Amino acid sequence: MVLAATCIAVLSVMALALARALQADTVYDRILGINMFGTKTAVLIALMGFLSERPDFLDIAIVYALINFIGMIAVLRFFEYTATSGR
Amino acid sequence: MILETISNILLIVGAFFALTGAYGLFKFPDFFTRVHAASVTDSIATILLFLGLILRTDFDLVAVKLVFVLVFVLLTSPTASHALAKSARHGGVATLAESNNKDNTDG
Amino acid sequence: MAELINLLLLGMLAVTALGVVFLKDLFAVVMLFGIYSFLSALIFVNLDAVDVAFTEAAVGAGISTVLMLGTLSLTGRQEKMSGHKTLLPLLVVVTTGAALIYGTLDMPPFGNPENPVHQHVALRYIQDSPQEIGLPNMVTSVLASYRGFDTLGETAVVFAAAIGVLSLLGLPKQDRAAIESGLESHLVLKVVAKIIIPLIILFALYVQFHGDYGPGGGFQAGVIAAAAIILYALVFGLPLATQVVQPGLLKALAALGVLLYAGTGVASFFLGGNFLDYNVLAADPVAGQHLGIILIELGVGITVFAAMLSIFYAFASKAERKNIQ
Amino acid sequence: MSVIVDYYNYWVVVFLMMAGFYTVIAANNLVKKIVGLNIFQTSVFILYISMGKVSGGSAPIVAEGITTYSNPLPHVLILTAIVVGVATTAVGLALVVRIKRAYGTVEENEFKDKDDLI
Amino acid sequence: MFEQHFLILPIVLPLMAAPLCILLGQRQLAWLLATLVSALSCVISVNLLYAALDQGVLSYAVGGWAAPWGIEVRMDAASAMVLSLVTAISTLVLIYAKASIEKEIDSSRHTLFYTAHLLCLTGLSGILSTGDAFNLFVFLEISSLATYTLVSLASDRRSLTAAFRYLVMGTIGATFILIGVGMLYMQTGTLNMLDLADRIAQSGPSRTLNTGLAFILVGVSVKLALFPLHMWLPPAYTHSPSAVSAFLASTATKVAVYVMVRFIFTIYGVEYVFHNMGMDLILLLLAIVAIFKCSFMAMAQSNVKTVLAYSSVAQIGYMILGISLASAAGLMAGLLHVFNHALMKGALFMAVGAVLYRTGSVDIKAFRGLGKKMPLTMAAFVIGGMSIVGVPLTAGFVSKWYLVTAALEQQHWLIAFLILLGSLLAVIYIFRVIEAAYLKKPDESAASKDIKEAPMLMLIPMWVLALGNIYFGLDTTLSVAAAESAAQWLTQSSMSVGGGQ
Repeated sequence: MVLAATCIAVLSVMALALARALQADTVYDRILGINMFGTKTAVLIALMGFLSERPDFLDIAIVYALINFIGMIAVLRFFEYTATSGR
Repeated sequence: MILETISNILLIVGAFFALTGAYGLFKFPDFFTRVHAASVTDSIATILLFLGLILRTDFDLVAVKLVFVLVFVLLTSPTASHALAKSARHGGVATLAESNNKDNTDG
Repeated sequence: MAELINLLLLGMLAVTALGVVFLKDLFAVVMLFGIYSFLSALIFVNLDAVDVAFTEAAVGAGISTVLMLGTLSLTGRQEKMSGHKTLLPLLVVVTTGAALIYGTLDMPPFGNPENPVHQHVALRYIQDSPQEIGLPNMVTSVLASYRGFDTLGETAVVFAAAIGVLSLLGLPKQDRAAIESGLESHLVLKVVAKIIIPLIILFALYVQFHGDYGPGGGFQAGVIAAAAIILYALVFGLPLATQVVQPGLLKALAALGVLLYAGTGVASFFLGGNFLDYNVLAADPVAGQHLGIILIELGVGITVFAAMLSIFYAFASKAERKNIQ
Repeated sequence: MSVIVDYYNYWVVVFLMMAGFYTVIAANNLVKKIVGLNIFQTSVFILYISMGKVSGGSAPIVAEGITTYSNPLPHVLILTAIVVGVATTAVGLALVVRIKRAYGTVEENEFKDKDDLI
Repeated sequence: MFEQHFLILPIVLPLMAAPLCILLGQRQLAWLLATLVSALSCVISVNLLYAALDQGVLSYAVGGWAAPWGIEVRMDAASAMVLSLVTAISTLVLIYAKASIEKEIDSSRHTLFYTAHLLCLTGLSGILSTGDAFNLFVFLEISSLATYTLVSLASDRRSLTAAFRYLVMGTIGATFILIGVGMLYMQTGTLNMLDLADRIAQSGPSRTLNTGLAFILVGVSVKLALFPLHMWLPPAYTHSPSAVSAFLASTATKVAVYVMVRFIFTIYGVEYVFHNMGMDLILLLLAIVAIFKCSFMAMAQSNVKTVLAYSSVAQIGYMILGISLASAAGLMAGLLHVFNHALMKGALFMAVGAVLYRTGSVDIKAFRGLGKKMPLTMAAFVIGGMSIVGVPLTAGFVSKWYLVTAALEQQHWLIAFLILLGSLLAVIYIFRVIEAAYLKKPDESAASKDIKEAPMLMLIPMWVLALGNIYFGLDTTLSVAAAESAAQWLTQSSMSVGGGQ
C-alpha cells in the first residue's frame, strides 16, 4: 500500500519535472527538469521491482542512473559547442 | 514488522521530499535556487527511498544492488547538478540578486 | 496497480510526443526524445519486458541521444519556421492512424492469457527452454538459440551501421594531440568520472556474463562498456580517449565480433550439426548450448562495443574539429 | 466499457506512432525527421511489448514460486528491432552531418533552390 | 560434406567475408575476396535452383530447431531463381566495380565499398532464403543499411541527399512492414511463413489481418518503388556510383518484388488478397499509372541515369501488373520479367557507367558520337535498350509476350493494349540516347578526342549481361521453366491453403 502510494508520488514528481522540461524559460531549466526526471526513473524502477515482487531486476535501475548521468554530461558538453559556435 | 514500519515511514518521508523538490522547481525565483531545490531534495529523497527499500529485502544480493544504485546516484546526481550550475554560470545566467541589481541600475 | 502506472506512463508519453512535434528548439526536442525513451523503457518494465527495457534505456536514451546531440552541435539548434505544407502530411497520418485503429478492433484483448500469441509458439519457449537450453532467462534462450539467426542478423546490422558511419564521417586521426580537452574546467566532474568509469566497466562485464540468469547480455554489455569510454571522451576530451582505445583497433574488433559469432555457427557444421546448432559443441547438449551462447554473446558484445564506440568517435571528431575552427 | 479496457493501450500506442510519423513527414529539419523516425519506431516497439503481456504474469526469467510468465518472443523481436533502429539512426545522423557540410543547411525547404533534390 | 548446408551458405559466406574485408584492409585483396565469395555463392545458388526445380522445396532448420520454434531457411523455385540472379549479378558487378569505382569513389573507401556490397548481398540472400517473417525484416534492414552506405559513397554531394531520402522512406517502409508482421503475429501466434499461411486460412479474414496486409503491402511498395512511393528511386539511382546503380537496379527492387509475391501468394493466399480484399484492382491501377507516368518522366530527363531510373519504375509496373492478374500465367510473366529486367538494366547501367568512366558525364550530350568512339559499350547499350523496348529475339520480348498472353487469357484486351503502348513509350526514351550516340556529331573539343573504349574489366561483365539478354531471348528453356515452376508452386500452395483445405 505504502509502496503503491510512493510509486504514485514518484510518478507525479516525474510529471512535474516533465512539465518543467516542456515549458521552461532557459535551456538550463529544461536540463534541470530532465535530470530530475532521470533520477526519479531510477527510483521508480526500484519501486516497481518491489511492487511486482521481483526486485532482482535492479540492474536496470543502475543503467538508468548511468545513462542519465552520461546524457547530462553530453548535453552540457555539446551545448557548450553550440553556445560558442552557434552565435 | 518493525522493519516494515520503519520502511514505510522512510518511504513516505522520501516521497514527501521528492514532491517538495518538484514543487520548488516551479516556485523558486531564479535558476540557481531552483538547482538548489532540485538537487538537495533529490539526494535526500533518494537516500530515504532506497533505505526504505533495503529494509524490505532479506539483505541479500538485492540489498547489495540497492546500495550500489544508491552510491551511484549519490555520486552522479550532485555532480551533474554542480556541472549544470557551473555551465549556467559560464553561460551567463544571472542570479536573482544580480538581475535585481541590473534592474535597479537600469531604472 | 500495474494498469494505473501503465496509464500514467502512457499519458506522459503522449505529452512528450506532442512536445517533440511542436517544439522548435531542437535541443529540447532531442532531450524530450531521451525522456520518451526512458518512459517507454519504464513501460517495458511494467509490461515485464526487462531485457527490452534494459536495451531501450541504454540505446535509445543513451547512444541515440548522445549521437543526436553531437549532430546538433554541428547543425545548429533551431528548426527554422516554415510555411511548410502541413495539410498533406496530416491527411496521410490521419488515414494511417484510422487504418490502425480499424485494425485494433479485431485484436485480441490486451493482457488476456488466451490470446493466440501466448498459445502457440511461445508455449514451448516458456515450458521447455529452461530444460532444453538450461538457462533461467528465456529471453536469452530464445534470442541466442531458437532465434540465433535473427541475432546474427542484428550483429550484422550493427556492423553495417559502423561501416556506413565510417565511410561517411571517417575515424578521428590520432595525431591531433590534445588540442581539445573536454570539460576542462569541471574539476568535480573529472574526479567523479575517474571513480565511476571503472565501476561502469565492471558493471558491463557483469551484464555480459550474468545475462543468462538475469536481464542483460552481450548487446547491453557492449553498449554499457561503450558508454563508459564515451563518458571518458566527454569529460577528458576525444584525443585522450582515442589514446586509450584506438580507433583502428575498434574497427578490427567490430569485424572480429561478427566473425566470432558466425564462426561459432560454422563450427557446428564441422561437428555435424546445422548452422548455429550449439548442441553439438559439447558432449552434453545443455553444456553445448551454454558454451555456444557464451561464445555468441561475446561476439555480440565485442561488435556492439566496437561499433558503438567508433560511431561515437566519428561524430565527436567532427564536433571537436568544428569547435576548434 | 470492456472495449476501452481491452484496447486503450493499443489506441494510445497508435496515437504515439502517428505523432512520430507526422514528425517524420512534416518536419522541415532533417535532425527532427530522424527524431520523429525514432519515436515512430519506439512506439511500434511498445505495440509489440503490449501484445506479449499476460495479465498477472511476470518477467520471463525463471524464479521460484512463479507460474505465469509473459511471452518472451516479442521481447526477443524487439531487442533486435531496437538495434536495427539505432543502426539506422546512426547512419541517418551521419548523413545529416555530411549534408550540412556539403550544402550548409539541414532545412528541407532550403535545398530546392540549390539543387533539384531532396 | 557441405551439401546439406548449401541453403545457408549464400547468406553465411558473404556475411563472413564482409568483416574479413575490413581485417584485410587492402583494397585489391578485398576485391578479390568479395568477387570470389560472390562467385562461389552464385555457383551454390544455381546448384540450389536445379535442386529446387527437381525436388520442389528445400528446407533447413537453423540452429537445429524445428520450424515454428526456430528459424527455417526455405528455398523453392521462386526464391532459388531470384537468388541465382542476385548472386550472379553481384559477381558481375564486383568485377565491373574494380575499374568503375576508381573514378567515382575515393580510394580510401574502396574496402568499405566492398564490405558494404557484401553486407548488401548478405541481406538480399537472407531475404530470399528465409522462411520466417520477422527474420525477413532483419535481413531487409541489413541490405537497406548497406544500400544507404553504398549510395552515399559517390563523390557527388547530391548522393548524400539521395541517400537520406532513401533512408527516411526506406525506414518508414520497414517500420510499416514491422507493424504488419506484428499484427500477423498477434492474430496467429507464429512467425513462420508456412505456419502463418495455415493459421490465416484457418482463422479466416479479420480486421487486424486486413490492416496487417495493407501495412505490409505499403511497406514493401516503398522498397520496390511502386508508384507513387517511388520518389526515392530516381535520385538514388542517379547519384550513386555506377556499379551501385547497376547492382541496385537489377537486384534490390527485384528482391522487394519477391517479398511482395511471398506475402501475397504464400502467406495470405490469392483468395484472401485478391478476392476478399480486392487488392488486384488497386495494384493493377498503380502499375498502369506507373508504366505511363514514369515513361513520360523518363522522356523528359537529360541525365541518362535518371532516364534509366524512371524506366526502372515503369518496368516495375509491368512486374506488379503481372502479379495483379492473380493467375499462374500472370505471376509467371511477372517473375520472368523480374529476371529479364535485371539482365537489361544491369547491362544498361554498366554501359552508362563506362561512359561516365571515359567522358566524366552521363548527360545525354556526352553520348554524342560515342557510337564510333566506344563501339562495344554502345552496342551493349543498344542491346539492353532493345530488350527494354521488347524487340523480338531479346529477353524483354519474351516477358512482354508472356505478359500479353496472360492478360489475353483473362480477356483483358485493354491491358494487353496498354502493355504494348507502354513499350512504344520505351522506344522513345531509349531512342533519344541511341540517336545521340550514332547520329549526332561529337563535339570536337580536345578532351573528347581522347575518349576510347572502356577497359576490359568493365566490358566483360557488361557484355555477359548483354549476351544474356540475347541468349534468354532465344533459348527460354531455363528462365521460363524456372518462372513457370515457381509460379505454379506459389499459386498451387496458395490456392489450396486459401481454399482452406
